[in-house]
Amino acid sequence: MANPIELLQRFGKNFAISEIHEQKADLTFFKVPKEQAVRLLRELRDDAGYTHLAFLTNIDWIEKGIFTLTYMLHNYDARHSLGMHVDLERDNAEMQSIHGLWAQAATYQRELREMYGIRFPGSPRLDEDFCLEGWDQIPPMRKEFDTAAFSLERFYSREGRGTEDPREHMKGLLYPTHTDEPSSGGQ
Amino acid sequence: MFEPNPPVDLSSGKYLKLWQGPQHPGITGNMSLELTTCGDEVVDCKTHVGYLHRGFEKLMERRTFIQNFPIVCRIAVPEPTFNEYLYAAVVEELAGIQSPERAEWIRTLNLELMRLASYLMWLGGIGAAFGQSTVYQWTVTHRDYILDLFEEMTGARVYHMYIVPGGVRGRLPEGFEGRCHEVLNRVEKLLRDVEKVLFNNVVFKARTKGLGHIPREMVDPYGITGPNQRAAGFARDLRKDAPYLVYDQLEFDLITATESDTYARAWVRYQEMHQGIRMLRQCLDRMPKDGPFQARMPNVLHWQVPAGETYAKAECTRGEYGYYLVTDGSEYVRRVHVRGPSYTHAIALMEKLAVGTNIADIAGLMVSLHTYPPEIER
Amino acid sequence: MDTQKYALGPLLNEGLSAEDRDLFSDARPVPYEPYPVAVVEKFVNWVRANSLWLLAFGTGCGAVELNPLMTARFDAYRMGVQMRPTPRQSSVFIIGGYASVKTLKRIIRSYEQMQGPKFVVCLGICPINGGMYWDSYNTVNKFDEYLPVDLYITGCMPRPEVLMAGVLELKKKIMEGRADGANRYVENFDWYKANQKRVIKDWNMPDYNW
Amino acid sequence: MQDWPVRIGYFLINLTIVGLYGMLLSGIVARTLAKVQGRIGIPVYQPFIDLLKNLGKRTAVSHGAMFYLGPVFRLAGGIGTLAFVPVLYGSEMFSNFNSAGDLLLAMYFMFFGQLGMAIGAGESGHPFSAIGVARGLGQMTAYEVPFALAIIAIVVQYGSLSINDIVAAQQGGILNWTLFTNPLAVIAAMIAFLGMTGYSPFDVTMAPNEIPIGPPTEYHSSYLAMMTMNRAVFAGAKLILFMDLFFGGATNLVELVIKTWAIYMVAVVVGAAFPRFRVDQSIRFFLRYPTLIGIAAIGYTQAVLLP
Repeated sequence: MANPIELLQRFGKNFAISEIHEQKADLTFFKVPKEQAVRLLRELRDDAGYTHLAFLTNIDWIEKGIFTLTYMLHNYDARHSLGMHVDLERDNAEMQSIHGLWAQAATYQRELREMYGIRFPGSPRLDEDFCLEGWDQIPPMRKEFDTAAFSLERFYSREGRGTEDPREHMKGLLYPTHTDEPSSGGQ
Repeated sequence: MFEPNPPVDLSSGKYLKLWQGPQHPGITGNMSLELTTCGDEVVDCKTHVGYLHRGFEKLMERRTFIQNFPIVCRIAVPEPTFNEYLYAAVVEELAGIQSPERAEWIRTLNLELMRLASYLMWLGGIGAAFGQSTVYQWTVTHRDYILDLFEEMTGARVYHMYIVPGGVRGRLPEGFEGRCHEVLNRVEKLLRDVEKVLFNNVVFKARTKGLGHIPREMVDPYGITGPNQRAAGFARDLRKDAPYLVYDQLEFDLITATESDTYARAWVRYQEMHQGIRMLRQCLDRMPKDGPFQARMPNVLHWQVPAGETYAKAECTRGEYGYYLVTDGSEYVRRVHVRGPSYTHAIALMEKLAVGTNIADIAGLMVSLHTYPPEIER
Repeated sequence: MDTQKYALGPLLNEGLSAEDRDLFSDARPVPYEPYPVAVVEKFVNWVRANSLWLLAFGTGCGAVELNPLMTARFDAYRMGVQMRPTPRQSSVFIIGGYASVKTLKRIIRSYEQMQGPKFVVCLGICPINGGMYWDSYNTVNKFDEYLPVDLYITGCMPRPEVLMAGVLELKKKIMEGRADGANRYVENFDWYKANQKRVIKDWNMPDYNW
Repeated sequence: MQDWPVRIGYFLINLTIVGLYGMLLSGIVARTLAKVQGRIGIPVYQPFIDLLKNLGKRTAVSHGAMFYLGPVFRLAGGIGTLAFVPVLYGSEMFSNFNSAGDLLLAMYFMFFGQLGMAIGAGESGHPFSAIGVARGLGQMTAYEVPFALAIIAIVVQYGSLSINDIVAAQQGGILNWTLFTNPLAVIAAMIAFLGMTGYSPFDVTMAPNEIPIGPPTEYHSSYLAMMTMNRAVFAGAKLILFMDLFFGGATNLVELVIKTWAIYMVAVVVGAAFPRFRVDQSIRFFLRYPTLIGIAAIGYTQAVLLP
């Protein structure tokens, strides 16, 4: 079995593969453009032995204005996983469906449609409710949706509930005389 | 690949729409199956989930790394420790923390005990689904003895919050090994009884053999993992293929079967329980008795994990359980995705397998896939 | 009892489509009237307290501790507790922890299908004040805004021993005639309905589900 | 014979005794099953409390007249069965309305209750009820075959359709019981009995994990209580019928209790140890070996016992 880096370089002749990053011995991440993604997935599955789709998920980079889809593939023979990133525009995000390649992908796409509002045209039962029912807000997993504020507004808490910030609490407890200084983490 | 079930004309009067769940004792957890039946035969099945959706991934994004640790275990009730371990594993990997060897052994012990408890519950479930409630009573009671061990070890029966990033929360109590051996002997005796009552039973065989057959070529396109996959003849187990913790130092056999029906899946799980007991005994005997059980951690109240992303997975009772963590260098998680094996088993696979079975077999089929809804909807 | 309160007119069932509307009853629920003879009522309450049939609906993670409760280790059968698979026959509804909005809808339907006198027991800390999920967008925080609760059993996860203590406490309450949640529901019907409809946005079921 | 009011009075006493005994028996059985499962189980008087609780429960549901009549028919079936089964042999008081053809009447009533139940449960409109009814009737038709064959065999053997005559013929020693004179018929009938009691492996009608709990899904409060009462009376009547036909009847109440309890335990022990058949499997099961055994019993009676 070819080294995954070599494999990606071989595929790089036909695909614009970038940002190859070896996280650990059995996990490599890379990025492809949106248009080539499904074609590459098909080739990885059929030619390179990456037959198992572990999951499909999305990362919301709100400050960059993009969604990054992550397709996690696994090759059982090489015991190696590939994480494929695909960047989408955050507004009106749309992506080709891969339910023809893996059956469970249809469910992941339903979830992404509901949680982020990403469209996957052609995916079966895409617009049916998945987890939520009668949801009337923006898709809840998007970063701009504030779940705590929404919860307090709709399901308001019982009177008398106090919230304590652990950081402030511990600071008061351990260093009663300490004054804040701009330090980042560490001891 | 996705192949939709053939469409049915509900107005023809030939079909009956039937909801199994969420208020139905034959369903695993809180989910529902929307069955279309023709006589006793199921012609279409749709899984509905989301009754347990709490938005974990969203909640974790607004909590610090250490604040996440007590909530991750609540994602899956029957096996909370796998969540704890995997969360700890991804955070440790990105933060560059190495948990000490003794903690690794204790984690393995914890995970294997959990696996045994979960399998015992499952064994009762499959008995109950096929009308053998005696087995259900026996196994759930024996699961309780394991929960007692957990209580001793971690202080809690169900949600342990024991495996923290950096190690475990405490050492094993005094005399724990002896009591653990005792419980293992008891469970082993129970398993022998269950084999006689359930697996050798002619009625059980008649019900389960040939039910819910998963063809070999369906395994990868449907993302089937775990015992469901091993029952179809694939010798794949993350504990062997990508050993995590101390599994590379433990001796155990990979159990496979070829029939790939409900009976084969039950048998594979039953055999794995014996392997689990074998591993637990090795753990107890070979575990380092002293040494640190927690790595030196940064101040968790100001804990910033460097930017990065990783995916860790472990073999839970149902298959590949994974955590995908993305960090951006702040004190908060950027994105965490929980990959539960039931995701595909309960939806894509179940909708396929249910077609053509008898209504009476739906509950048993569902249990035989060992699905659990909270890890689907989180 | 104040009869004026219930003469508020029929239920509108606005969530249903026009053709479905006449399939469902539009009558308002009526409160449970105790037997006129006090001794009879007392005896009946004793009987009710000693025959608690739980609805087998695991609405949340608390349901996992119902398994040990009903098996040999704790064996709640000894106290007259049984699991019944259908709401028609059960008298106790155990809310097993957090209730997501989607489940809340099913809980309301199941609860209204139960025949009175009926009791609601909440397990865990989540139905009291949201618990771990106080900031979740999909779980309700105060369960008693939506259904009347007779007994809370707190903890996360409440142990089977606590559940057993809760059962005994519920028995005591029933015997003393204090477990009147179902009547509170009927008397404040409009308030409960308004609360339910405030969180359940796609209300597509009858207003009272006999 | 005596005049009718007295006989009816005696029958009511019988009904009460058998009903109470049946209720008690269900408590004992639940405790026995609990022991097998390693539990303590319900108190033996729990069925009475449950019955009273159900009677005191309120109802607000209407599914039409047949829904209400279902439990009535069912109870009528149970009482009817008991009416033609002599409880104690040789006792004026416990002989009920037995007459020349009472065996046929008793068998008819055993069917009748199920049919009434089927109509009532079908009326409730719950799909699980309908499925349960279909399964129940299918399974009943199947287990009636070996049962009817066994009955034919002993009717041929004793040359009478009167239960009293059949019991009379078995008196005078344990070896005169049908169990020993015609074992094939008893085996066929006892297998059918497993189906009748509705324990595993033949509890597909009520299978709680598949169709929660089948025909009575919609029944509640006093209707459910009526069905519980019927279960008690019917179980008692069936046990007494089996005892009369195959195990030599009883001449006093102690013997009755011991024998019926022992017969019931057969079903309970099998029920504790077996998972449940699917309905097609159970029909196939009943129509295979038990039916063959039943036919063999008739042949055996004709060829061996009669000449």
